[in-house]
Order: sequence, then C-alpha cells, then structure tokens
Amino acid sequence: GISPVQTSSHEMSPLHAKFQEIGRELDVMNEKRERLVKASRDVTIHSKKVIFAVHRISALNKAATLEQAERDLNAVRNNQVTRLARELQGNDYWKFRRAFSPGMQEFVEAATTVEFVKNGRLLTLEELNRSFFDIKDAAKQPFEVSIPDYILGVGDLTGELMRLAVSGVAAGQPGAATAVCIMIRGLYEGFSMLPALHENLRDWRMKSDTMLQSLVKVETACYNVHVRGSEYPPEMLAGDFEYSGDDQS
Amino acid sequence: GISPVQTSSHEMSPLHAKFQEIGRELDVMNEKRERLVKASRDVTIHSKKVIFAVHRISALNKAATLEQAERDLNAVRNNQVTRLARELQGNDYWKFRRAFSPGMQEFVEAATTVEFVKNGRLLTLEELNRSFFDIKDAAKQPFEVSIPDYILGVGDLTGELMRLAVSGVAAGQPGAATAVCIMIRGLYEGFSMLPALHENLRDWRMKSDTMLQSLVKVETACYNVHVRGSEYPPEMLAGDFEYSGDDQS
Amino acid sequence: MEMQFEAFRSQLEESGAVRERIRAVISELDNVVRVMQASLLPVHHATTQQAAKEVLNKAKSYIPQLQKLYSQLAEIIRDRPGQYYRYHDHWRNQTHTVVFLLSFVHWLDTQLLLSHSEVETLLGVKPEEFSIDIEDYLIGLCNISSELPRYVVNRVTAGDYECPRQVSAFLSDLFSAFRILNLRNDLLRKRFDGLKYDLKKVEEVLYDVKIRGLLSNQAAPKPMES
Amino acid sequence: MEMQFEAFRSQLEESGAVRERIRAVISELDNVVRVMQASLLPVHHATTQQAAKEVLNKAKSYIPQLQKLYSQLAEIIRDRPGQYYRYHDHWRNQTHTVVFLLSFVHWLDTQLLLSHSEVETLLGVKPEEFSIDIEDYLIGLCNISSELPRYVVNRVTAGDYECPRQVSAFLSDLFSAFRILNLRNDLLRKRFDGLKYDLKKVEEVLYDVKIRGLLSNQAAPKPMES
Amino acid sequence: MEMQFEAFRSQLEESGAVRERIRAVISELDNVVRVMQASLLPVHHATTQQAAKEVLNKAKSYIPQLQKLYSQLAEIIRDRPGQYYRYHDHWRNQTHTVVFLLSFVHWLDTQLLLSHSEVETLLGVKPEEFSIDIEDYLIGLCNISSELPRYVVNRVTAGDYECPRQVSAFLSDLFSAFRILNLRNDLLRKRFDGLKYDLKKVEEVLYDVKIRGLLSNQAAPKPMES
Amino acid sequence: MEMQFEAFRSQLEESGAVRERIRAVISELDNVVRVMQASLLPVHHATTQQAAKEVLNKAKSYIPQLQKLYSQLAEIIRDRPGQYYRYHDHWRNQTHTVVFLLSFVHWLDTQLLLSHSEVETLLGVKPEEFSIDIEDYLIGLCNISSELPRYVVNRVTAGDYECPRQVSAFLSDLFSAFRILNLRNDLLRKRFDGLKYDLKKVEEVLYDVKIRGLLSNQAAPKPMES
Amino acid sequence: MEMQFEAFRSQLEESGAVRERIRAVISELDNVVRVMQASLLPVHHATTQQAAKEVLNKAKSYIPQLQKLYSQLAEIIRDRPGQYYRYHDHWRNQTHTVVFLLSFVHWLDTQLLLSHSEVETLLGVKPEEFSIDIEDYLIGLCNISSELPRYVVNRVTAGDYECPRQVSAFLSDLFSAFRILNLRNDLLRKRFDGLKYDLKKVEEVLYDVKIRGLLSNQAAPKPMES
Amino acid sequence: MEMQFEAFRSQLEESGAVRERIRAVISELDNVVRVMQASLLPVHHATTQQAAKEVLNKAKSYIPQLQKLYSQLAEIIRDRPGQYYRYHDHWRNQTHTVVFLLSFVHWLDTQLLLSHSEVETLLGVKPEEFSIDIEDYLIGLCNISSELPRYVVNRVTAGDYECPRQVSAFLSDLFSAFRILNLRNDLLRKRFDGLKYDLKKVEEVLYDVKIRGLLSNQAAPKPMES
Ligand SMILES: [Mn+2]
Ligand SMILES: [Mn+2]
Repeated sequence: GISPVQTSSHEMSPLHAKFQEIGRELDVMNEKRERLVKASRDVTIHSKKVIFAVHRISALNKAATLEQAERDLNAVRNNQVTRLARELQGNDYWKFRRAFSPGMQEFVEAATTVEFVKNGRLLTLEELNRSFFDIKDAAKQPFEVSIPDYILGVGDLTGELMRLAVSGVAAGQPGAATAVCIMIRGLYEGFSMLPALHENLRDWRMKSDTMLQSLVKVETACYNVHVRGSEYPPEMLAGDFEYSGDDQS
Repeated sequence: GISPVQTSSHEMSPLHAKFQEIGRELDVMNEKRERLVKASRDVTIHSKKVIFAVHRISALNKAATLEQAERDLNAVRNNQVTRLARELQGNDYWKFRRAFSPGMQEFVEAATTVEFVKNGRLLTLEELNRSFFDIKDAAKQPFEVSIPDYILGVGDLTGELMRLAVSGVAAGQPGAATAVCIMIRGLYEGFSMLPALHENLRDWRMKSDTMLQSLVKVETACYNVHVRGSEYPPEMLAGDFEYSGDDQS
Repeated sequence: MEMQFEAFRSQLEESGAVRERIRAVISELDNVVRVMQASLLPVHHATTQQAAKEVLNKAKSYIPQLQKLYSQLAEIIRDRPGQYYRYHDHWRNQTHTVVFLLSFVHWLDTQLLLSHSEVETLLGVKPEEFSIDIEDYLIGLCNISSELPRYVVNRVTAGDYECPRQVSAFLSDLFSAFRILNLRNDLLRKRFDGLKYDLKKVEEVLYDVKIRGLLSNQAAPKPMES
Repeated sequence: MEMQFEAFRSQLEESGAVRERIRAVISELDNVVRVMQASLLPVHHATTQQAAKEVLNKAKSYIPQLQKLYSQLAEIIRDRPGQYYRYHDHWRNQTHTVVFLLSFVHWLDTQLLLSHSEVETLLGVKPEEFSIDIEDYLIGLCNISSELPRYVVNRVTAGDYECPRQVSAFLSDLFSAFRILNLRNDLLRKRFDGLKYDLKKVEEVLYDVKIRGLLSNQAAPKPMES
Repeated sequence: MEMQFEAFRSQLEESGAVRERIRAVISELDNVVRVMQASLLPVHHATTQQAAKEVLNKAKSYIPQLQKLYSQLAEIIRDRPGQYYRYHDHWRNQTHTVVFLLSFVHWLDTQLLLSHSEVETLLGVKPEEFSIDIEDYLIGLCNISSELPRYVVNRVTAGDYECPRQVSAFLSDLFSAFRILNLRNDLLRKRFDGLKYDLKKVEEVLYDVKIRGLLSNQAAPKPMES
Repeated sequence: MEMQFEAFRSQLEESGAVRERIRAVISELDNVVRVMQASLLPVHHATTQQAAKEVLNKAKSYIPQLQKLYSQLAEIIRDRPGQYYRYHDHWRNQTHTVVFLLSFVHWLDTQLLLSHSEVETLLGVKPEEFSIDIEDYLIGLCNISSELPRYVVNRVTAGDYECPRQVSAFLSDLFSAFRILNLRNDLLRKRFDGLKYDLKKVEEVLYDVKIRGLLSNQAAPKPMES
Repeated sequence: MEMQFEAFRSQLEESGAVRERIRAVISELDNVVRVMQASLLPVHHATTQQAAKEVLNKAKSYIPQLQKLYSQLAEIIRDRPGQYYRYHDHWRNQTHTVVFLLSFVHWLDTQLLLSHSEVETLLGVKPEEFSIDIEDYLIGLCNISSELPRYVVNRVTAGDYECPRQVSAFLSDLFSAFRILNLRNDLLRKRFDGLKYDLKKVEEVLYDVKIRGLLSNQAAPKPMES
Repeated sequence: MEMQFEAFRSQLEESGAVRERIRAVISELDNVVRVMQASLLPVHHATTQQAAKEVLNKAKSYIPQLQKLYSQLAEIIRDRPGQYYRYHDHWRNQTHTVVFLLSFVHWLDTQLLLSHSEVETLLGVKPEEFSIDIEDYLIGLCNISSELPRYVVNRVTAGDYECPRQVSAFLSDLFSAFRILNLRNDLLRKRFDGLKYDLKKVEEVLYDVKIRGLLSNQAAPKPMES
C-alpha cells in the first residue's frame, strides 16, 4: 500500500494526527470491503456451478450427482464463505452487507435447490445456519445468513424450480411439475404474507413479480399435462402405451 | 471446480462429446473473465491510491512524493497489470476488454496525472506503452493500452487536473490554474476533433461533457484570479504585500 | 499533444471506415439472409418429399452468397489481427440467423446436427482467420429449436405422423447436450430456457399422435428423403 | 414452511416497527435540528460580540434535546446488537446536519475543530453502543466549510476584518487534513471537492481585505469572544 | 411577514398532521390488505367446494377491519370538506387492491360483478362523506381480470371444466362494458389494455376444454357453490 | 432582430393553430374509432351468419363518419402543400386502427385483403391530396393478424371447424407477402415480427382440429357468407 | 353491469369536459403570463426611476386579464364543490408564476412582501370559492428570491449601490420566515433550499459594494420610488 | 396480394435508398461540423485580434464544404416534393450545430445576429427547395447563447473588459426577442430556458468588471476587429 504523505515539514498538527488515524481507518474499511466483494463473487461463481450440476441430474446419476453437489457446497462453505465470515465482526455485518449479500443469496439459492431435489422440501434458514456451525466471524461469533438474504435467495430458487419442472415435463416426467407447483405455491403464499423487505426494496419487488411468473408457468405446465391427459380416459392409455415413453434415451 | 456430469449411462454420444468440449471452453473463458475482472479491480484500487498521493503533494514534499508515486505505479505495472496481461492472447484482448478496461483506464489516469505534476506535460500513449516494455501477453506479444482506454483515461485526467488547479489556487498558487487551464484546453480541443468512440459511446459522451465542465471550472478560476488581480495595478501589490501569502503554513 | 490527437483521429476514423465497410457487408448479408429464410418458409407446408427437396435446394442455393459475404468480413478483419471482437457486435445477429438457417437445412436433409466446424466449413471461413463465435453458434442452435415445434405441427397437419418422433429425438438430444454447459445469466441462458418449452411442445404433439394410434411401430427415425 | 414464513413475518414486522420508532425519533430530531439551525442563523448578522454570544448560547440550548433524541436512537439499537448499519440510512442526513451545527458552534466559540469523539461526547452517545459513523462526521465537517464563505463575507461586510484570516487558517488546515484521506468516488469525495472552492472563496476575501490595508498586523488569530 | 408565516406554519402543520394520521391508517390498511390477499390465494387450488368456501370465509373475515380503517379515513376527511382529492393519492393504491379483493370474493360467491355502491356499502363508507373514486373502482375491476386467467387454468387442472365458460362470459361482458367508457390516456387506460389479453387467455382455455370434448353441453353457467 | 422574431412568431403561431385544428379532428376520430371497434367486437361470439352479418353492417355504418373526418384532415393539409409529414405523427396511431377496422371487416366479408388504394377509396381521400402512408397501411394489416388468432379460437369453440384453414391460408399468404419487403428496424418491423407468432398460433389451432378429425375434407376455403 | 357503466361513462365524460374547459383557460392564462413576464423584464436594465415606473405600470396593466381568467377557473370549480384539489394540478405551474409576478411587482413598488390574501384580492378570487393554495403562494415567493440576485447584480452594474442592502434585508427576512415552516420533502422544500443560495449571492454583492466603499452610510433602505 | 406488395417493396426500397443517401451526406456533414467546431475553439483564448481573425478565417474556410453537403441534401429532396419533413429528423441535429457555428462566427465578426435568410444564403440553399426549418434555426441560436458565458470569461481573463458589455447587450436583446415567441413545450422551449441562465452569467461578469472599475465609460460597444 501507499502510505499517506504529510503535507508540510512542520511537526504534525493534532488535526493532522487525527486525520492520519481516520485515513488509516478508512483504508482498512475499503480494503475489507474489496476483499468481501471478491469473496462474494467467488461464492457466487461456485454456487452457480452447483446449481448447474443439479440441472444435469437424471434418474440414473441422481444419487452420485447430489452427493457431489453436497460436497461442492461444503467446499464453498469451508473456503469462500469462511473467508468472507472472517472479515466481519460486530457492526460490520450490516455495514458491509451490500458487498457480500449477492454471494450469500446465490449460496442460499444453491443450497435450497440441492435440498429440494434431494428431499423435495425447503431447506429452512435455521437448518442452513446450523450448517454454518463451524464458521465463526472475526469475533469468534457464529456467522449467519440474514433473513433478507435468505428470502431473496429463496426467491431465486423459484426460478430454478420452474426450470426443473419444465425440463421434467419435457423429459416425460409429468409428475415433476406437480411437486414443483406445490412447492412454488407454498413459497409464493408465504412471500405474500411478508411485508416488503426494506433492505432491498427494488430486488424484493422484482423477485415477487418473477416468482408469480414462475408460478404461472409451472401451473400452466400442470394444466397442459392435465388437459392433455383428460382427453382420453386413463384406461385407454393403459396397456401397450406408456406416457413418458422410453424412445428418447 | 465441478466437472460436468453425464446425463445417461450410455456410452457418450458424439453430440455430447462435442458439447463436453464446448462446455470446457466456456468454463475456461468464464474463469478467465473472472480473473480479469479481479485483476482490473486491483489495478483500479492501486491506481486510485497513486492519484490520491499526488493530490497530497506540496512544495516541500514534491520530489519525494513523486518518486514514491512512480515507484507505486511501477509496482502496479509489474504486479497487477502483468497478471492481467498474462491472461490474454490473440482475439482475447478485444473479447474480454470490458472485463479489464476500467482498470486500464484508471491506470492511464494515474500515470498521466503523475507525469503532468512532474513535467507539466501529457504522457503520450506511445510513451505509456513503452513503459509496458517488459509486459508480455500469453503469446509473448507486447501488451498495450488501446486507444479507447487511453482516451477515456485521459478524459478522467481532466477531472484530477481540475482538482489540482482548484486546490492550487486555494493554496495560494494562482499560477497552478493557468498551467492546468492550458493543458485541459489542449485536451478538450484535441478531444473535439475525435469522432465518437464506438466502443464506449455512453462513456464517451459523458466524459466529453465532464471535460467541458472541468475546463469551464478552471477557466473560471483563472478568471477570478485575473479579475481580482486586475483591480489594482501590480505595482500596488509589490513590496509589503505578496499574494499567496505565507500565513497559511 | 496535438500530433497525438491528430494520430488518434486518423486511427479512429480508420476504424470508423472499417465499421462502415462492415456495415455495408452486413446490409447485404441481411438481404441474403432474409431471402434465404423466405425461400425456406414453404418447407412448413410442403406436401411431398419432392416439394420439400426443392425448397431445400432453393435455400441451399444461397450458400455461395453467404460464403462470399463472410469472406469479405474475413478479409476486412484479416488486416486487423486480434480485432475480431472489436467489431463482433456488427455481425452477431445475422450470424445467429445464418447458423440457424444452415443447421435447419442440414437437419432437414440428414436429421443430424450441424457441428460448429461444419458451419465454418460451409461458410468457407478459416477459424484461424475468422471463426464463428461459439456462443453465436449455440444461439443459432436455439433458433432451430424454436422453429421445430411449428414445423412438427404443420407436418402432422399435413399427415406426416413420423415427424414428431424424429424431432423429439433430436431436440431431446440437443437439450441434454446443452445441459452439459455452465451458462452465465445472459442471452444464451435465456434462449436455452426456451428450448425446454420447445421440447415440451414437440413431446405433446408426439403424445397426441401416439394416443391416436397414428404412429407406425417402426422405431428407427429416418431422414425425410431416405 | 408456513411456520418459517410466519416467523419471518413477525421478525420483519418487528424490524418494521423498529423503523417506525426510529422514524418517529428522526421526525422530532428533524424539528430540533431545524429550529437549532434557525437559531444559529443570526450569527451571520450579529453586530456585537455580545449579540453573537447570545446566538451561540441560544443554539447550544438545544443540545440537551439532541442528546435525548440520540439516546433514544441508541436505546432502540442497544437491543439489536450489530444492527446499527441496518437502520443507519434513517439518521444519516440528520446526523450530517447535527455534526455541522455542533462543530460550527464549537468553532465560533473556540476556533477549533470539534473532534469525532467530542461530537459523541456532546451527543452523549457511547461509541460502543451507538457511535457516530466516521463518514457522517466528515460530511458534517464539509458542511461547515460550505457555511464559512458566507460567514466571512457577512462578517467583513459588518466590519470585522480579522475574521477572514482566522477562517482561512482553519479551512486551510482542514483542507490539508482531508487531503490525507483516500476517498472513494462517493458523496464524501464530492463534498470534499466543494471544500476547495470554499477555501478559495475565503482566500479571495482575505486578499480583498489585505489589499485594502484593512487587516491589522497582529498575526495571531483570536477566538471571537476573546 | 412573520405573523403571516406563523399562520402558514400552523396550516402546514395541520395538513402535515392530517397526512401523518392518514399514513398511519394506510400503513395498517396495508397490513390488512396484504394478509387478506394472502388468505385468498389458496382459492386457486382449493380442491373441494367446502375448501373453497372456507377460503372465502377466511378472506371475508377481514372485511370488518377494512370497514374500521375506511371509517377512520372518512372521519379524518369529514372535518375537512372538499379536501378528499387533496389527500386522495395516499389511499389510491390500497383502494385498488381492496376493490379487487372484495369484488373477486363476490364473484367467486355469486359469479356477479360487485357494483360500485356495493363496494361502498361493504366498506361502510357513506358516499356523501367519503366515496370510492370511480376510477379507483374501475382499476380494482381490472385487477380481477388479471387474476382470472390464472384461476381458470388452476380450476381446469382441478377438473372443473365449466369454469372457463363462466369466466369467459363474465370477462367478455366486463370488456364490452369498459369499451363504453371514453378513457383518458392514463393508468386506467393502460390497465384496461391488459383486460383484452386476459380475455384472450381465458378464451384459449375454453377452447382447449371444448376441443377435447371436456365441456358439458349445458350452456347455463352456475355459481360455484350451487 | 425584433422584426425577424415577429415574423417567426406569426409562423409558429400559425403552425400551432394547425396542430390545434388537427388535434380537434383526431379527438373526434378517436371517438368514432373506439365506438366502431366496440361495435365489431361481438363478431368473436356471433353464433349465426345472420348475427355476424348484422355486426359487420353495424361496423360499416361508421364509415361515413370516418370519411368526414379524413376529409377534414385533408382540407387542413391541402392549404399546406408539402407539410403532410410535418403533422403526420398526429394521425398515425388512429390511422393504424382505421386500416385495421376497415380491412378486418373486409376480410370477414370476402376473405380477401383490402388493398391500399381500396382503403383510400373507402376513406374518400384522394392520394394526390392526402394519401394513407404505406407504412401506416402495413401496420394496420399487422393489427388484423394479431386479432385473427383470437377469432379462430372463438370460432372453433363455437363449432366452426373450417375457419382455421381459411385463416391459416390468409395469414400464411400475408406473411410471405411481408417477407418480400425489406423492412427497416422500426415499429413496422417489430409489428411484423409478431405476425409470425400469430400464424404459429393459428396453425396450432388448425392442427388441433385436424388431429381430432374435425376438419372436413373439402379443401377449398369459402367466404363466410357464401 | 351495462347500466352502471353507462353511468360511469357520463361521469367520466363530465370530468373530462371539466378538464377540457380548464385546459382552455390555462392555455390563455399561459399567454397572459408570458407576455406579462416579458413586459417586466426591462426592469433589470431600467436606468431611471421613471423608466422603472413605466415598466411596472405596463406589467400591472395585465392584472385585469389575470382576474378574468381566474374568475373563469373559479366559476368552473364553483359548481363542483370539493373538487378544487381534483383539478389543482392543471393550474399549479401557472399560479406559481402569477404569484411571482404579482409579488415581484409589489416588492419593486414598495419593498414589501405581498401577502397571501393580497394575492387573492389582486386576482379577484374569493377564498371560500377558489383560494390560492398556500404552497403555491410560497413557491411563487421562492421564484422572487431566485430573480433577485440577477436584479441586484444589474442594479449595481447600473450604479445603484443601495439596492443590495435592501434586497439582502428582504431576502434575509424571507429566509428566516421560511425557516419557521416545517416543510415536507417536496417541491416547495427543494425550492426553499435554493433560497439560501440566492441570499448568499446577494450578500456577496453587498460585500463587494461595501468593501469598495461604494455603500453610503445611511442605513435605512428606501423603496425605489420614494 | 403479391403484386401489391411488390409495389410496396419498390416504394419502401426507394425510400430506404433515400435514407441511405441522406445518411451518407449526414455522416460527411458530421465530420465537417466536428472539425469546423474544433477549429473555432481557439477563439476562446486568442490573445490578439490577428490571432482571432485567423481562427475565424480557418472556421469560415469550411463553409464551402457545408454548402456542398447541403446542396446534396437539397438535391435529394428536390425530386421528392413535399417530403422534406419526412426525412427532416436525419439532419436536424447537425443543422442546429451548423446554425450555431455560422452565427457565432458572424457575431464574432460583426457583433450582429445572423438572420434566418442569411443562414440559408450562406449555406447556398434556396428556401423554395430546401429551407432551414425555423425551429432548427432558433435552437442553433440558443447554442450561441450557451457558448457566450465561457467566451466572456475567457475574454476578460485575456484583458478585454469591453466584451461583457457587448455580449450582455446582445444576449439581452436575443432573450427579449425569444420572449415574443409562443413556444410549445418541446426541445426549443427547454433550450430557451437555458438562455436565461446564460444571460445571468454574462451579467455577473459584467458586474465583476464594472464593480472593479475595469470598464471604460464609453458606452457604445464596438465590434472586435474595429
Ligand atoms: Mn438462479
Ligand atoms: Mn478520477
């Protein structure tokens, strides 16, 4: 780093001495912010990769892929998130939140996506924070995901769920849409109860809208499967013809 | 990293094999882009520090501060810029330009600021690129600053010059404004001749406007000094009173 | 200082002139692409294999013009090594459509995917001189995907009940191939998201056909002109 | 899932209630700040030291009210350790003005800069509980700077020819102190850029006074009430 | 001058206080509306008439709270005759949603449109004191329209094939009714433009059901709880 | 200077007055267009040819009013040769809808496209005096295209299974015809891009009808009232 | 449903007609205001008291026209009790300028502030029928403030060295008076923030005049025409 | 249908070709204007009348190129009577700058306003063929106004103390002249609003010079080269 330079040859005035100190404080703060931004970008990149891996799951590789995804998530936790947490203590968390919030949101998105694909349920904030058990901040206090970051991450989760549902239907698993539909409905109804997130008003509005769009897309997918299936009574379909046939492998 | 997972147990189809390859290519590309963004952020941070150090220059510490600034600039060149350059070869330069352009612009701003304060002249692009003599890209070709980055960096230089002029006038060196005024005028007239930068149309327009504003500010400072000085003939000022008095040290 | 700006001016004007030359080529390319696309449209309603073949041949007859125009682009870039991506924005959109047209024609002919290097070969560009950007190629493929549901619907309306099976197999393969890629949140990912809906639509048509017993039992998909 | 959202709802509503409470405090703070600022205005036109002293005393009489309100803010935050910056936006603007008022009054009294910790002491906040953000403090100082040119002009108009020297010395010191800082391209840097113009304006007044021989030769600046 | 401004101060403070009181009511209204809307959402996937009825009852249970809040608004305005439109902006958005909720619930119950005066009756406001602005009422109706396509899709998925016919008839009537109005180029007109797409969407669902022979032949639409 | 500006004033006021007169005509035109469009809406749900005919006749009854208003526009422009395009923006939007209404009515009557010169004849304007801009005419045609999918869906719901074939043929022809044009990157091009989706939608309806065996085998499309 | 919408139509058309009538009045008001303002401009460069007086008289000669137009507005509103604020936006901007013109003229005449009720008297409106909104009045006053620095500069250039003292005293009073008000975060507050800069500018002119010994020692400001 | 569209194609292509030709001319015009403007910039700091004269001569040397390009525009339009305003948007912006440059040069030469018809004469266009739109001319004049404050500041810095008086008189006249016009709420009006600030700024410079006794007493402004 470049050390502050004095402006005159006189002995340092008390004012200057104070500002030297303030200057050091600001430098430390800005360097910390920069490190947090970088750590957050790393969390984002690695979390995105986990999400993509989940999208590659098929019936045949499901167990192995999920295991790998969990290992990868753990690696993000142990490396990038831990690095991030170690920068923070006391008031820092909310002071620098804008620097690392994007990464944490993406991590929430990844972790909840994996959990949904694995167990068909929503990973709660409490469970998520329990998984951070070993991660301590600079003051050795537990590091946690904030409610706004969790909520915004879960907001993005609906987009991934929607993709899973559509590709499920496209791949001949009409049931996929139904499970996702129930999940997104639950999320949307939960979201509807919440007051607007003051910390991220714009994101909040955008994500609420996107969420409804995703829900409508998935409901439409369910509708299509249903209407199509209703045309002929199920007994007609039995026997030699099986929907979600095997001719695509 | 997370390796792509196959979607079926069959032997890999030729299509899949090709996409595996494309996938690796995209991953490599995105990772490179990310490293460039980070290197660019580092170049920016360190260049900004050099600029701030220059703003701290006073008559008494000028030589030492400039020497330090040049050392710091060299350090940026040898570390961050070199790291950045090593990522690039062939078509990469223009392909990833948006990832590293902000840093290079800030470096141009810092280098030209230092040169102006030291020698009262504009560091040319050619000289700047000569100073990159030791820096080679991944194909061992010389690494250079592009004309758009140089021009946009010089655009920002005018802002710093304006600050130098105003604080010079404020610190009782009315001559400072005149030198800066001539420089910014030259830059503005030079800029006026140039066609719009297609690569950064919006930045270009914004910076042209800012430049004119800086010029007008500096001209107004010169005007104030002049009008104030014109009120009484210079002989009246000679002798016991000296403008830019000594009562502020 | 003035000298330097004078030099910049002439260099920037030179690069402006390059853009002007590229724009002229692109404007012609736009015309060819438009006419080629128009010539391919009737394939949706071609009632006989003969008719379809004629449509394809007509469409293919524009390829030499594409080659000529891409070689002009390549020539402009050749003198500016490393600056492909400086001017890339000018031909992006057209290249998406060109990739779409070439690979759609190829698929109609062979039921196979036209590879990235085959596109370059067809356009007569040498990758070391002027390559087709890989993301442009992928976006072009997504464009086929969005054309196929309409094609399938029209083919079935025209009584060709085998078509959905072929298209479904092809799209399904393409879809799982795309899933291999880690895409950023950009245009390509958005287009890829569309691919799912196209596949879904085609599967629905296949289902419609199956459920009505219109599908023959011969499992192997065959190219149209076989 | 529902239970979790129910819990979020109550927690977010709680934090909404916190905001509501803060807003109520801030609304009162706004009033006090406004009245205190209005009470300080006549200092620009005070013709005697006595009059100026009375103005300052009037202004200082609002400090207990500020203390009360900041202690209310502190109390709200005390129960939410680490969440100072979650709600910081609510009191930022007012704090800038508060710092300005306190340190302007202090400067008028003593010709000295009120330090960051003195601000906290005056407001009766304990840094470990509720500190004044350092950037807010610095922005508050820039606000004095932008008030001083007007003050100098009015003082000279009123016949006080020593004032420019004192202000110039003070601002010049403040300016070189600020130059020590590495500022980001944000509000604070913009405000600091303004400081230069203020200093320039004050120096011009000093020049005007000097050139007309209005300045006494006693070099040492003295506080107003000395 | 001072006396006059003293008078202004008290007038501005009075109107400021009115705004403050309205804001407090609106903030509570916001909460009730949000929870009421959330409580109505499950109607989209209620599987039995009984379940649907319970959802509706739950939603209706918030009406007394709405009445209380609107009567508070009315009371604030009552003492300021002629100032309804001075403060109108404060409750516009919430009123749009309130009208939507009330009339959606009413339509689900009866398949009939809730009239403007019925809205006022339900909210317990007296038109001569505090009327619901007609444009606010109409915007509220547009909100139902945008909810109905989703509702129809979900009902059909749940096996209710009559629903599209009822909704299509209702929306078609509503659309024609709106066509009578000469709308200015404002929010209402923009919202009305959306109505057309909603109707189209519902007609497409009706078509899907019809073409698959899922629609019974009995033409008369019947309310859900019949 | 003053004399010159005096002259400018009278010229600017004259052109301001022209705008005012045009605006008045357009405001009336807006009303007529709105009512005419409302009168045409029931064609979507007309159950008998008789009913459809009556709707068409009602819509046609507004044509004389259109003629009167366009002749007023023509008269305003007649005295200002060469200024048609100076004021063109004022009547653009309404003209799009007028072209849409006239040609939709014509198509319903005859299954034929209303030509550009027929539009001018119907509106009673003389091309040498006040012609309908070609791009406005084409945008009007795009508007029919975006109405037809809804029309087809409603006709099939009402049991008219021949309609999709007719509409598909018409739109397909229109689409190919548009393909001939070299459109600039403007509003018209954007509207034309929509045409593709309309055609696709209509082809899907045709497919639905065909695959369910609802389509008769007689190939020749016939006009509705034949 | 139709009957209800028929009623809405007539109500919306009625309010549309009201807007149309108001707009017509405002358009004329705009003209008068423009010409009145133009007539007042030369006051900046009037070299004699006689000349200044003539300018003021010319400006005042437009007041009857203002009265006529405001009485037309009042008449429109008179039949719609309680709807002043519904249409308030239409005349806001013009009223700001009207207040500015009237009170600037008054200040030039008397060096006194034109009170709110004097404005109403001058415009011939009865407060119980059509009052001038207080915030509009205050914004109009801010407009004087922003005109005065220019006026002072021009007066001093013309050799009137007393003017800055008068204006400074007036603005300083106005500024203190505004300080009493508790302004919301809106247009008025923004305009008031400008007042500070105007005062500063005027004080600087006063300073310039004072330091150069151009100011007479007689303290009492006198109205221009005395 | 095809024949009609064939005709449209040729018409659209013709108008596309016209646009292409205009664009080519404008692109060249853009270059000339840019270089001419850059060549005029040194007038701000020319230290001698000789130097200023040379700058003006250099700037004037570009006029023949302007003439050539405008005559090309005129020629393109000549064959299309009545279509000036169809393509007007293409040359608007450049024409604003051209008017600015010509009339600024003229003012520097003669201290007189270049009239609308003089602009046309200088550009060698015949009004009956290709006139310069009045609003474009007026916007060009506003551009001079925004250049003059900077010019005055620089002239005074160079020791020319008469300049502010001349410029102030010119701008004041121009401002009054504009006041006569009844401007629509458009670009021109917005630009005119800026004129007021320019005038104010110039008056402040005049004030600075006057108050410091730098202004000679001879009232009559004289052109620079006298
Ligand atoms: Mn995502
Ligand atoms: Mn900078």
